[in-house]
Amino acid sequence: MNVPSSWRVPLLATGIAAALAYPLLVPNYLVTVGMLVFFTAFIGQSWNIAGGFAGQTSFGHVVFFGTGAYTSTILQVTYGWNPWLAWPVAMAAGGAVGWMIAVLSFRAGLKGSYFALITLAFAEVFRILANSVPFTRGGLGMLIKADPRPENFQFRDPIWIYYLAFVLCAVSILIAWQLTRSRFGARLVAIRENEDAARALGIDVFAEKVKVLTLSGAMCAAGGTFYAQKYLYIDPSIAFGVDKSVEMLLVSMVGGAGTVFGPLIGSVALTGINEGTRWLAGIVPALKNVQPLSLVVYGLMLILIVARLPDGLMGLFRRRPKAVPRA
Amino acid sequence: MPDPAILLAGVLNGLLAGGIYVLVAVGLTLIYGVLHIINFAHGSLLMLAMYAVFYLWRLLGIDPYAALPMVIAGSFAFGFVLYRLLIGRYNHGRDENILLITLGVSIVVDNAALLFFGGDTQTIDVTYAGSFVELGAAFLPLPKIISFAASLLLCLILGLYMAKSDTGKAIRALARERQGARLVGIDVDKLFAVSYGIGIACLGAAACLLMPSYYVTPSSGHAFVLVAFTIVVLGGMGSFVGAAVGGFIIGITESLGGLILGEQLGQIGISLIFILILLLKPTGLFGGAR
Amino acid sequence: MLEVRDLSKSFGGLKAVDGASLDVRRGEIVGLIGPNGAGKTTLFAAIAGFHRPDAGHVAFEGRDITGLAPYKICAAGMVRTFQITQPFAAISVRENIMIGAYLHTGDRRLAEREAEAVASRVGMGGQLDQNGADLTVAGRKRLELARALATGPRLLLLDEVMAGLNPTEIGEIVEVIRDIRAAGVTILLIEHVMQAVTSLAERVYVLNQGRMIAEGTPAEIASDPGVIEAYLGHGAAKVLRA
Amino acid sequence: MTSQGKFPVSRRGFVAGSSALAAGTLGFPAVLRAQPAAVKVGMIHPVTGFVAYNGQQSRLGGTMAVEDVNKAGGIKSMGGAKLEALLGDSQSKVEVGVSEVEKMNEQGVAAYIGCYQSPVGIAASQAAAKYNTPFLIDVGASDLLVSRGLKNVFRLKPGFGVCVDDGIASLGALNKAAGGVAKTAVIVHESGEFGTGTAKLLAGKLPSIDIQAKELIAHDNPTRNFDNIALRIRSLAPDIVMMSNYGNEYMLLARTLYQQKVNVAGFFSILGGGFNYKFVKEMPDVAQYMMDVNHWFNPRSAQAQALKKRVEDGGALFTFEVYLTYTNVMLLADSLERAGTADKEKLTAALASSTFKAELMPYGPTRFVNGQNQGGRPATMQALKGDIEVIAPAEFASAKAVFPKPKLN
Repeated sequence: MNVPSSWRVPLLATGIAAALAYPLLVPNYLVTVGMLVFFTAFIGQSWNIAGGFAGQTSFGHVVFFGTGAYTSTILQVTYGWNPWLAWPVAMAAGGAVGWMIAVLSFRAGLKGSYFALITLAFAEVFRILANSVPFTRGGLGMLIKADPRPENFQFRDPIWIYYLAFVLCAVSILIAWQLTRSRFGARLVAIRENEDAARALGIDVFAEKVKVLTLSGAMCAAGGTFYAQKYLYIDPSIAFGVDKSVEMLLVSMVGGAGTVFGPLIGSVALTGINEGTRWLAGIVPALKNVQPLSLVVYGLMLILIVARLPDGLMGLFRRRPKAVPRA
Repeated sequence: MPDPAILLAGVLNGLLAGGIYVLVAVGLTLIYGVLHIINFAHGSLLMLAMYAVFYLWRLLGIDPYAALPMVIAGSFAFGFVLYRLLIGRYNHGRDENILLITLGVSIVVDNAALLFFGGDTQTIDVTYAGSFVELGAAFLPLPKIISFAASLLLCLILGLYMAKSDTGKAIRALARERQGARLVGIDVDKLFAVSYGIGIACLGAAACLLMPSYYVTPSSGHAFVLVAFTIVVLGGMGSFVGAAVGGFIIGITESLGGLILGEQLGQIGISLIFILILLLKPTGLFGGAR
Repeated sequence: MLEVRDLSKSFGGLKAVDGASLDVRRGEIVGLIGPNGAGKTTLFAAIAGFHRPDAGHVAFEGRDITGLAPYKICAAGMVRTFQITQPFAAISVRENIMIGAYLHTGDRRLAEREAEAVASRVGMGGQLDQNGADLTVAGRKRLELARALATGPRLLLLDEVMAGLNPTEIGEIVEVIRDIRAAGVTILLIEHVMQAVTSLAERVYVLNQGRMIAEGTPAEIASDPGVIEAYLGHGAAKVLRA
Repeated sequence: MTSQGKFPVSRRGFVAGSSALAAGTLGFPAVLRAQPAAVKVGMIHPVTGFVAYNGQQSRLGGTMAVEDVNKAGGIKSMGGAKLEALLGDSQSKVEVGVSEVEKMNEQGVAAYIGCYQSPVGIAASQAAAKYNTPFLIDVGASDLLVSRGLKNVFRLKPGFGVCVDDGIASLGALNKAAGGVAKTAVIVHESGEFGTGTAKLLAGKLPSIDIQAKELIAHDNPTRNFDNIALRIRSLAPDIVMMSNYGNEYMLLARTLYQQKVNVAGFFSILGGGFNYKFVKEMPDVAQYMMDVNHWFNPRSAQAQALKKRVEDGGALFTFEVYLTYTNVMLLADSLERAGTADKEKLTAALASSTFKAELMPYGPTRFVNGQNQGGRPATMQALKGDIEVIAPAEFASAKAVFPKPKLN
């Protein structure tokens, strides 16, 4: 960031303080919106680590999300596990799926849109399987019994789930920040920028890519469990639908792919635009019955951001090199 | 395992379904081959063309097949202008920005359609919709036979155009060697717009051929997108012949997969083919070197 | 130090390298020259692990490295640069070089210090904060060199580091290469232009149409009729002698 | 501001202080009129996205009902308090549906009505439960909705369990009257929660009326092409085809079966999503003799016929979403009337003890058990000559069924 370094600590401290104080100051609805912002930023960051930092753009990240959601839910509902205990298992499952997809596709040498499309196909296979196999209860979906006790990963007051989302988001930002200053992260950037050069400089490109997708998969799966616990119901199209994949990619890209705060800023902006336009549609009498208009505006805002800020919203804060012309 | 007569009929059904897939996929593969972008607005623009066909029929009484030239021309113009005014102008030379713009276009188009056309299902009821040709165990509906033949013909015309015409040759040169094309003085940006326009024109054709046997709602275009991607990958991204052959292979796979595995699980066949092709031969059946 | 024996590599029926052999001894600067399309870069790529050779062997410091992955070869102490420079465009020169330095250390500060030291060795000390994308051709060539150097190689494979540079820039980079050798790094360099090599290399190999056609001191090579023909066309040697 | 359970006082103070501020900045104007405060009703429907049409139909019915209640003088026991509809769009997304619940809670809704899709309804009503706010499920087939022990959830319409039972009963009666011509069936259903659940129940209960389910065929949403399913059905040669799916697939399947000359004694759908006036008018040949067990209005009710006319005069279709949501608003108004207050606890109690007469519907008296109305029942309809006739239950029937249907030539 181009922010002077002496400002960084106070700026960050103010941001954290504001985020912590926010739910105490606003009504529950806005607490929920804040929770959604952090949650979306979190799963966005999981995408960003693979898609933004390492340049492995995926269109099917929801495959990890759904794996996480189903793993913890099945463990909890079918086998009576405590959801907190099921959470790490869900992450491991997401990581394992990430590892599997990475090994298969990177061994085959898939890059760019080829990789993007294969992730999309994996997500689709998982969705159809979740619809067809008995242990997910197919299309009937899985309901988690409401039992709002903290030890049960359910909270009566939305403030706690807000703070949990905040912590998840903060951890994901720390991970991303660590990437900007570690060997692993530097290698990922090298791979994104130029795989051949990276290889020549002693980087085991395959291994690093497998690592990052495993990490990203585990993170995203953590988001899946969080989602299932918050909403207490999942079905194949919620858990493996293409919507979530797009959302993750969107917040990262709009915010600024490959930047530490990109997903958070993108999530604030997009959630803000979505809630704002819906709220407008709710109060302006002339718009009352034209809800689709709010989504039209949402789409237009998206195009506008891209048109004005080619580097994403983070482009407002820093200078990035001019794009290398597409060869 | 169903008996052979049924399987044969399934193959025929698959072929007919494939005809439409081919058109959708040819548009996608052209846009990918030339612009190297994945057009996220594909489904939405198909839907828009389907509404055009519907309203031409509803308001002016124009038969969907008679509307072919009109809708193709209109779709081309729409795609051309969309590229010129939006996609080409604001991508700042980055593929990921094109992706976001086409995503934005898709959201806008879907919801504008909902706003203006309403959300209910619209169908065209043409007199020949119920006609069919009986072939063994298969009852082949006339509209699907027509769409199959017309789609083959249109692909052939497009293939000839790409092979023989100056514009077609320039586009193919552009697809192969972008810098080179720029150097020899080809107006690259205009050709991008033309390519995008042709890609969308294919959707216009698909819309005309689809409407007599399908329906339109503001979200109905998306049903054809994933399958079109599969075909494009199967045939080799950027390959016309690949898209044509791939369309039929996928049509038949889907059909037989549905018959043998059940409709729901049969859909897995498409995704599995997709994955296997990417893993084993990412250039597709007809793709050149990446 | 490096032994290449009867190495062959073909692409779809076209033999790019055909039974080529060469040796590099410790402390040498060896040139590999040849006309356009002779197969120099393919040979390089095969040595460095980017292409698996169809036949033949490559040994580095007595160890067979044929078909080993590039990153392993790099870790073993041999690193290549690219003829078409491949800077990491979106990150700074410092970060570019650090990627190389990270081969031997996971510590960021150490890698940073190492990168800065290497940068000043190749004369880029003042460009550390520039982005890879913003460099001139000469800057990119230096960056290629610096990054490779930062991995701490014992053998450096340089692919046309002088191509596209003006005479002053060539003079500068020749100095840099000499310094590198003086610091104990052995160098094998590809050049298309013979003159550039003659001032640097002790020995030169000539590759033509995938085959090694000559080997010797620059002076010997310059007068070799086969080499002249390869460069200037059939019968050229006779004409020149006349 | 009804804050929930145990919570540090300090925050409650914060919230109380800030909610006025929030109301100001967010533009939720506090209603300060001479007349009694309006009772806010949150209506959450998917008015964008894949099922936008259905959501919009629900919204239409709901807003019409609010108008009607207000025109008739509002809630009289509350001094003529008017109803005020807050309109929410779930965008077919669970998160957005829940977010709407929270938002409307800030705005002080007395009750919610929604959500069309069961998954959204499940999560949204769960969120409303935190505030003990009554949640009326107008449309939403899943029985999970009313099997969670939530005190605030009420569903007036029957779940698919009842629909299947009634469907089986009326099919059994028809078949018996026709001398048992139907012995086998094929069930085609969408692969989601609703279709799968319905099909499983059907398959289990068909043997009780001496019909065997030969096969269950699931299909995705959307399905591009039903040719193969038609082919499969023809090769299985069942006596009847049963279906459970959403509007577009229902219509496409029906049309394909017609085009492919699938010759059976009857098409019988349970909650057939596309069985509506538009379908039978635009495709009379396809629709002819098709039967459906579904939510339907009471054709003998003058009020229903008047509403039908009003809706159709407005250029819309009188689909079940319209009158189900309409009726739910009426149920709510009735309960408010009896409770005499919008207090959530009392309103919930009034709903739970409701004996509301659903004037528009062919229902018995309302009686909620665990939130599910026991008096709710579907009707069995048949498309006859471009119109829809109720053929069962007998006391609401408008025509006599044609079964088996005449063979195609």
